[in-house]
Amino acid sequence: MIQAPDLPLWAAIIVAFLIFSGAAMTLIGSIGLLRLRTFYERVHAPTLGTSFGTLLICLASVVCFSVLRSRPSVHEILIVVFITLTAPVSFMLLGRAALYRDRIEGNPEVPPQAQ
Amino acid sequence: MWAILLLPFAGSLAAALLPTTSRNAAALLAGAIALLCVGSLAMLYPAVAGGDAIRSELEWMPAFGLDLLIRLDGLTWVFAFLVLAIGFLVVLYARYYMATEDPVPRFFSFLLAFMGSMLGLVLSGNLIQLVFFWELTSLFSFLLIGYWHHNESARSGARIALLVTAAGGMCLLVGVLLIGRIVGSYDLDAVLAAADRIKGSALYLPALIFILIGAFTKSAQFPFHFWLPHAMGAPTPVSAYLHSATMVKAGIFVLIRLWPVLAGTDAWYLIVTTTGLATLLVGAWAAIFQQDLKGLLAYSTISHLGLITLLLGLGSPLAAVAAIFHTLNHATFKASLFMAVGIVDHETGTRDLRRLSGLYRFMPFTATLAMVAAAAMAGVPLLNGFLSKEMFLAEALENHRGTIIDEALPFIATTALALSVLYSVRFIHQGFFGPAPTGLPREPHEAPFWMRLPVEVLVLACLVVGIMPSVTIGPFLHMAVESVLGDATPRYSLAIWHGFTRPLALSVAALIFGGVGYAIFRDRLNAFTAVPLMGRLKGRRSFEVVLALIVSGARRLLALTGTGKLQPQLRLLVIIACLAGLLPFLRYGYEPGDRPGVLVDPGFALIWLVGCLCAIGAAWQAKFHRYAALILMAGAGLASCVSFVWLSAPDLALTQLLVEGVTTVLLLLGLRWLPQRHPEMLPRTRRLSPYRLRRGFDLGIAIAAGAGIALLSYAVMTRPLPNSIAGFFLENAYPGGGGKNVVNVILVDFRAFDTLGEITVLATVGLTVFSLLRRFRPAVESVRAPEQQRVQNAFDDRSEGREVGDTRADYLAIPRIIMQWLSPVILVFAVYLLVRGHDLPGGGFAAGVTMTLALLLQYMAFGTRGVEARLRVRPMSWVGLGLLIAVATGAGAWLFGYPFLTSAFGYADILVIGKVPLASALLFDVGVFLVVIGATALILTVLAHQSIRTPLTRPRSDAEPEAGEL
Amino acid sequence: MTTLMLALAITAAQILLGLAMLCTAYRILTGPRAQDRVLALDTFYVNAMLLLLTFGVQTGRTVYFEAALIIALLGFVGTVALAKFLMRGEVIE
Amino acid sequence: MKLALADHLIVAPVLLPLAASALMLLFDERQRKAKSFVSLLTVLALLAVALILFQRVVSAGFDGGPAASAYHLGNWPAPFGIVLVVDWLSGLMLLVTSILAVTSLVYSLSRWERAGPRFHALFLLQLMGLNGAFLTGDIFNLFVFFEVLLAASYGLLLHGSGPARVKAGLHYVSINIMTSLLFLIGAGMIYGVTGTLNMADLALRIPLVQGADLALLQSGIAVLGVAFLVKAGMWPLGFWLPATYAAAVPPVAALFAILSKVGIYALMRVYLLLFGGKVGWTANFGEEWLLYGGLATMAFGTIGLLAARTLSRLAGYSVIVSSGTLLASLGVGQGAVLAGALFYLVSSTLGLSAFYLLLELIERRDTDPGVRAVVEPVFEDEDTDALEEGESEVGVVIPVTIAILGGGFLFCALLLAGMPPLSGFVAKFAIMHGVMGLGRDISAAAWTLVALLIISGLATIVATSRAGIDLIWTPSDRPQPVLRLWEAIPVGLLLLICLGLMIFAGPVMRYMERTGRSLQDRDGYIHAVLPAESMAHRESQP
Amino acid sequence: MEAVLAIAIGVLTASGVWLILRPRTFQVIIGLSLVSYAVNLFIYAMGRLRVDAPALTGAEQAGAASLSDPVPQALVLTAIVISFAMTALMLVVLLAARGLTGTDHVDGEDGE
Amino acid sequence: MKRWIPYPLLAASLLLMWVLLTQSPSIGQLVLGSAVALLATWAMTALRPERVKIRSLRPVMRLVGIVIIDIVRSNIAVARIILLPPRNRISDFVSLPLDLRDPHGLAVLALIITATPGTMWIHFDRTKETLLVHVLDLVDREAWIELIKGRYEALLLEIFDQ
Ligand code: NA
Ligand code: NA
Repeated sequence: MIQAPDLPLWAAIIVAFLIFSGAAMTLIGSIGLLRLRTFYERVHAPTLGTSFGTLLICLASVVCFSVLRSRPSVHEILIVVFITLTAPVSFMLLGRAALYRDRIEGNPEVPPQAQ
Repeated sequence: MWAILLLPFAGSLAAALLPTTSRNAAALLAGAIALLCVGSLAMLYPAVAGGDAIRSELEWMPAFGLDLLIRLDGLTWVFAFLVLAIGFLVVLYARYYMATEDPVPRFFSFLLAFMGSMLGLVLSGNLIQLVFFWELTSLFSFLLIGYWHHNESARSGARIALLVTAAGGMCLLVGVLLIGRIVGSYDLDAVLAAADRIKGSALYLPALIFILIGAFTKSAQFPFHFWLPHAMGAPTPVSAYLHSATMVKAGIFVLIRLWPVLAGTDAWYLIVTTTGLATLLVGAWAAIFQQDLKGLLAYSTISHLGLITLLLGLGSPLAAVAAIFHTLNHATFKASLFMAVGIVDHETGTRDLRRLSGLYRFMPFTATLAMVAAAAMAGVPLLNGFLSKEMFLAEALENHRGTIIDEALPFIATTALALSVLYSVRFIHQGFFGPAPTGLPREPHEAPFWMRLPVEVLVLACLVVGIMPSVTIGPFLHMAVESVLGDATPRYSLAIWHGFTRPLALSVAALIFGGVGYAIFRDRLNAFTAVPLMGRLKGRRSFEVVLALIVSGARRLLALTGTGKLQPQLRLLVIIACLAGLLPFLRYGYEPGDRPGVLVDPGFALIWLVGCLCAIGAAWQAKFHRYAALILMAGAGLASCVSFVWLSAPDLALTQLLVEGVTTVLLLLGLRWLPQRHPEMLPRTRRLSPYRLRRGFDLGIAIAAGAGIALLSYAVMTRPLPNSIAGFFLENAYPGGGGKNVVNVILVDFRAFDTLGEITVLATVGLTVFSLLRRFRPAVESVRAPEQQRVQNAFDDRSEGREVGDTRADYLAIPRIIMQWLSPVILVFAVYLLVRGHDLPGGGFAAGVTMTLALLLQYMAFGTRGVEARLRVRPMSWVGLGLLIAVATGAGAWLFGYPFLTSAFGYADILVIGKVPLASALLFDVGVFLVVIGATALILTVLAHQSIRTPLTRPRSDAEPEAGEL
Repeated sequence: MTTLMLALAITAAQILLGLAMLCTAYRILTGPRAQDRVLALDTFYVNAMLLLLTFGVQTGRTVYFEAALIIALLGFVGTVALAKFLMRGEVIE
Repeated sequence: MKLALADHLIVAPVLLPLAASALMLLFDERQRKAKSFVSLLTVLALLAVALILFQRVVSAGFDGGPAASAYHLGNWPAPFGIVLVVDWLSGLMLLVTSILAVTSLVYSLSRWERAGPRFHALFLLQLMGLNGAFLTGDIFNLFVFFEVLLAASYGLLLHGSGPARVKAGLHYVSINIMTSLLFLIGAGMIYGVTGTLNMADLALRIPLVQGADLALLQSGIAVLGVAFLVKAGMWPLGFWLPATYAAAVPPVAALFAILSKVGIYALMRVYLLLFGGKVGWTANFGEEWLLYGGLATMAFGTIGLLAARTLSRLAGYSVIVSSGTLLASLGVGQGAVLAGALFYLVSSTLGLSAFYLLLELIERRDTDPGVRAVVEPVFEDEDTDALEEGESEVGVVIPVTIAILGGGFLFCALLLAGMPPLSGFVAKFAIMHGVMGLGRDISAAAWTLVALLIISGLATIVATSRAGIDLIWTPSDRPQPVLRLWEAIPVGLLLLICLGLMIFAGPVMRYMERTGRSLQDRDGYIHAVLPAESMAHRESQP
Repeated sequence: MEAVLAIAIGVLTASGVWLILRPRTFQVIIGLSLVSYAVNLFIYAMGRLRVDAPALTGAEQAGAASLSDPVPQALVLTAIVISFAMTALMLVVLLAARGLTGTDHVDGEDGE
Repeated sequence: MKRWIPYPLLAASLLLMWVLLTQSPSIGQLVLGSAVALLATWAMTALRPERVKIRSLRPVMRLVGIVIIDIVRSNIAVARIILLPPRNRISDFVSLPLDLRDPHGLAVLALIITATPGTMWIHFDRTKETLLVHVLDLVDREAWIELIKGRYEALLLEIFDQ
């Protein structure tokens, strides 16, 4: 399906740019998931998607729908807010769990627990 | 007439209700009923004697040509009379025979029921009805034979009799059904009138065979004879009744009854004659070697039944007359003999011929009676047995079909009769003459008068009939014969003396041979413990061996054709489903349709590339890496969520996304109770080839199933849409249902009943989970706290300044704040989904799951105790309330006279706010919402609660010191 | 022309996101550790959410928005549970 | 269309148990007395409703009027909305269900309801599922009610817990989930090809399907058929059945006696409705599969009967035999067999139910204390609702306990074996009469059916006589079983009904015949469901 | 699109069926879930595929024929709920079985 | 007031969320949204969250600004790290003592650190009051400590009451 909403050129350019760069940023984050060596490095990568990727694509959506409906459409902001609130929770919990698992296995790369 | 039939059953019921000690009352009841019936039967005699059959009909199953029909004609009358009269005598006899402590009401109850069944059998004017009563006689004879069920012999004898005769009864049913099919009616009159049609039918032979099997089993014909001797475990009155006038005569009765329509063909002749002949010989031969008096009588019964059968098989009217006559005679003398043996047994405590001797001096009356009856059995002149025997011999000398049987018959008959003489003489001589017996269990003496009376009556009958046949039995016999043979009734004479005829010569020869034979072999006969020639063919043993073989064979076959294991069952299910789906294509061929397809979106394709990888990965990992498999499964699930969005099904996507979350948590909750699996746990033997073969096979099935369903879906998707009901929904959702989201309107309005069922399923599963987990018994390894907690708690315990639980507290301290503040946000979102569902994607279900997720977050953040200290979590009530709201909303329509779930919607004009759309369907959705929260929360919290329960058996060892760094 | 340009950009973005998902799929499949899989799954969810947003822009409809919103707001529940399971051995204590 | 209050009665068999069980969820778990009371009241009301509906069918039907009446839920016209239909067949099934409900519930009250929590709610939900499945005229709604009844049956099967039940439950659940998925696939394909879900509408649309769509439709229907056959326990799809039924507590197993008949019902309903038209390819579709499958099932059940070591297994294989008999009777494709088969269905269901109730009473003497230990509380917070506690175990010891048990056992055995005097004989006769009575020749399959009927009856006698003699006649030092009056009464009631079926076989059979005819001549059903104009419209199509 | 979805359904089914035929309870439950996904998609597919045509109508009715078929969607929704319920049930039963029989083999006895 | 609207800020945010969700600021939706928001805040009280003790809201805007800038910068930095060929980059854990005690303040800090690419909140030990952070590109350990304490913690200490 090759289709797109009917937008004025300027808006189309903005939307296209935002959406593409957002996707690209996200892809970079996911590539990081592939390329980085340790778990603790990899855990940084997805934040590209949750921060910039989401922000850019949501902005694209805001522009697109605001132009389409000729009134401000900002509900996408909710997504940015929610993802900013929830993604860190996952990462924190996961990071700590990984730390525990590495410590219990005696992985030298992680700092030991102070008694 | 119906009274005659019903009285015994009523009496049986009454006797069953009597207290166990009331032997006199029971006997009196039974005797009175028998007498009453005899009396009524006698009153019907004049009507029957005219030669016509009396019919009395009661509608039962008219559609099946099956009405209850009593048909009383000459034969029936005579048989009924035998049943009732001998029945009365047996009752009288039994009253004195049965021990005082025996709870006889039950006995008389069975006896009466048996009498009723037998009467029903002979009085049946309808073949199906006849089979009905036939099976009842099998049943009650089973109960009677097994009356002393504390004896092993009675139990097994009863069971054998039941199995053989009931099996025969079922064959008889088939035969009768075939007759019914040929004739078009089960009415006996119709059947008797259709002799030619029956004999000419292609189904004649199967019908004949089935009916004969039935008759032969009941009448103990070779090779089905073996049940009869084993039925001797029954109380003697029962034997006297069953084996003289009733049970075994049922088969004979059917043969006689259907003689006009079945006899006279080659098949009949060959089968019936041969069987009768074999039975005659086998019975007589076995009888001479019996040491047990009842056994002797049993085999003699078999032999005489064979004689009757043989006569019937010959097919000539005269032979039929002889058969009928001998049936009557046999009933009298055999009943009296059994009773006499019963007296001997009763008074001496044994029936062993080798131990008995010289009883004449102790019980002269009984001895005399036995002698007369035995003489009748042996065919001594001036007794009734002699007359029918002469008729038999006369028939034996006739040429019927010119077969080898005809040629040999005189010799065989004489031999058999000689054997009969032999065992009769042996019985009398050995039992009543000779020296006084020694070492008997009881001191023998004469039986009481009332116990002898029945024997005396019967023996008197033998004598009277034997001396003055034409005056006494003549009219009755004629009546019976005429009712069977009708116009074909031959001329026969009941005179005692026909001059020096060939039959007489054979008769005399038989008497001499028998007597001489006894003189020669008497001592040697006593030495036998088994019947020579047939010894190896022990009926009961082989029967039981066959049964055991059948059972063990069945067990082996069951193991072969069935399975108790789950995998093979699922395998079969999948294979059969695949085949079922495939077969039509073998016939019609497979072709995709020509609907223009939708162009592939690269994003969609990539999503599914990932989804498929995840699915395959899940399949790969599920054995050892459950956790990984769970994640992979979630990945595949996400792919399908996204594709629902892509394919214009946002409602599905929302719902599935939410359910995904709950499912993940759910499975993780479960995973805690499943102990770890490691590849190392596998024994090496797993690499064996059958295992690999099975895996390969399963892989094949899986691929076939996948390919099959893929092809099916492709074929449907590429076809144009039929003119479906969807159009109606799309058109009427807004005008008729008040909602713009057609899917939701379908769910809460058009097909709200489905939704009601669906939430019921959810509620039910919640209940089930709740119930099951109340008695949850975790695996031994998982009763303790998980390893992580033990290690962390031990660390906290060790470390200075830390308390047990600090690690957990630290871990959750920050996330829990965010999770807590998110819960009102999620709540608002849930309400939003609920409210907008009717117009846009969302709805009660999605909202409910959203709420559950909010609740779950709190549980994860604060633990079960933490949450339940703050909130009253009562999911069971939410479920109940939700269901009630949904039902009440639906039922609200009744008030307006509309069917259940009829929705109402409108726009309420509320001040300031403006028009607000209100649909009753929204209320219904609120019910759904509540049930979903309740049920999902119920399931999850009940699972979660397992962790905080304290096992009774083992103290919770959280703080167990264990090596390990944190 | 404008539309085509935008359409191509959106499709390209979708392809990029699809490739991003492939990357996450690699991690989900291979791990090596459980935490890697969880992390990748979480990323998969975010990528899918973004894909849905691009789809919304592509079609000019907002009805797909809630699906994305659900991932944003509730997608982490699974991850939290998975992480907590790793750390504590049980999801709800 | 406005309705009178009495017209809503059709939906009552579904709503009544639902509302009652929902109400029970609001009760505290300890209010057992109240729950028993509500439950009993509901079940009795269900019986009353079933009787009224049955009476309506009878009175309307025998007067020559339309026996079937439809209830259009949500006031949406068929085929768009969901319809409930009471007709000859569903009226009968409702009645049988509610009879079993009453007897099983009464039986459970004396003891078994206490074997685990929430028995009554699950029991009522089971009834709701059954009634809904019998009433619905919509194929997907049938799925939903199948799920309701299955979900409840899972709960009831597991009621009392313990390894045997849980293991059987695991198998039962797995197989049924898989089966439900097949149901969905089948129903989905039927919709994909025909575009409708209403059974009456399907009956009109299916004969019109032509060409390449035919393979798809048949494929879907075949898959759906497999799902039904699993429920019916057809060989080789029914191995789960004996183990499952044997594991359930007696009143549950007694109610389950109707469960396997749901599969049969669905087959009768769907297949006869959709393919009873005898037009084109729909004539005799799938008949031979039913026939041969049924025969194989009978044979398998017979083998199982002979091989069974316990009474409960024996009963389980009797269920299999009964299913096989019904399937084969359906498959011989002769209308006259239908009446007999229906009679058999009722008779064997009641008989099996009685048997399940009875066998526990007989085997109760063998209660193994080890078995109970496993289901004893595991956690400290269990509330003490175990079987024995609190209530007095001393029942009314009827002096003739053994006599009653023996008599009951005997009658059950006779009923299952097809021997007189109870209705089993009539049922068997009616089937054989039908099989043999029609057609120019008796086909080999018909002969086989007759033979298997005979042999399975014999096997029943062999097996039950062995078991009965061992358990009742053979002297042993086992204690006298304790029989409570309220446990004996349901058994007696069921047997009495069977006796009644035999005595009033004439009128009963007349009903069955009308039922059979209505299943073949589908117009009554279709007319009741669909508006007249849509019928006319459809019929005018080529 | 049709082909992609068909393949997806096929792969999900194949993976699921393979797992269902495995002897460990957890494998079976994962398998059942995968097959449920497949069946949900399958039912959905029975209404044919449509991109960007959600079944939302309104006063300003679009041509009904151009919308995606809502019936299979409603059916799938019901099916999703039911299969969730069944997954929960299966899970609990398998836990109970694991506890009572001491193994996670589907037949309650160890050894393949 | 406090009794009816226990968390006015929360209620307001929820109402805003409702309006955003419904995308229609009509009176009807406002009323409905307010009702729902109130309901949600009441539900929140049932959960008994710890009190948020806010001293001043003035530094909030500055914090937001800093965070946005940092996020943009670190996004680019991390993207470069991922895309460019591997160099000698050290990524390691950094442990630092914190003065911030308020749980909500800590939560915000955690959000900031984690949401910013390149840094990752791992663990806060409340007994030792030290924070463990993982840094992707650890050039200068002290610089990072200074960044967190100086840039974020200081502002948060201003906002939240201790
Ligand atoms: Na909805
Ligand atoms: Na149970």
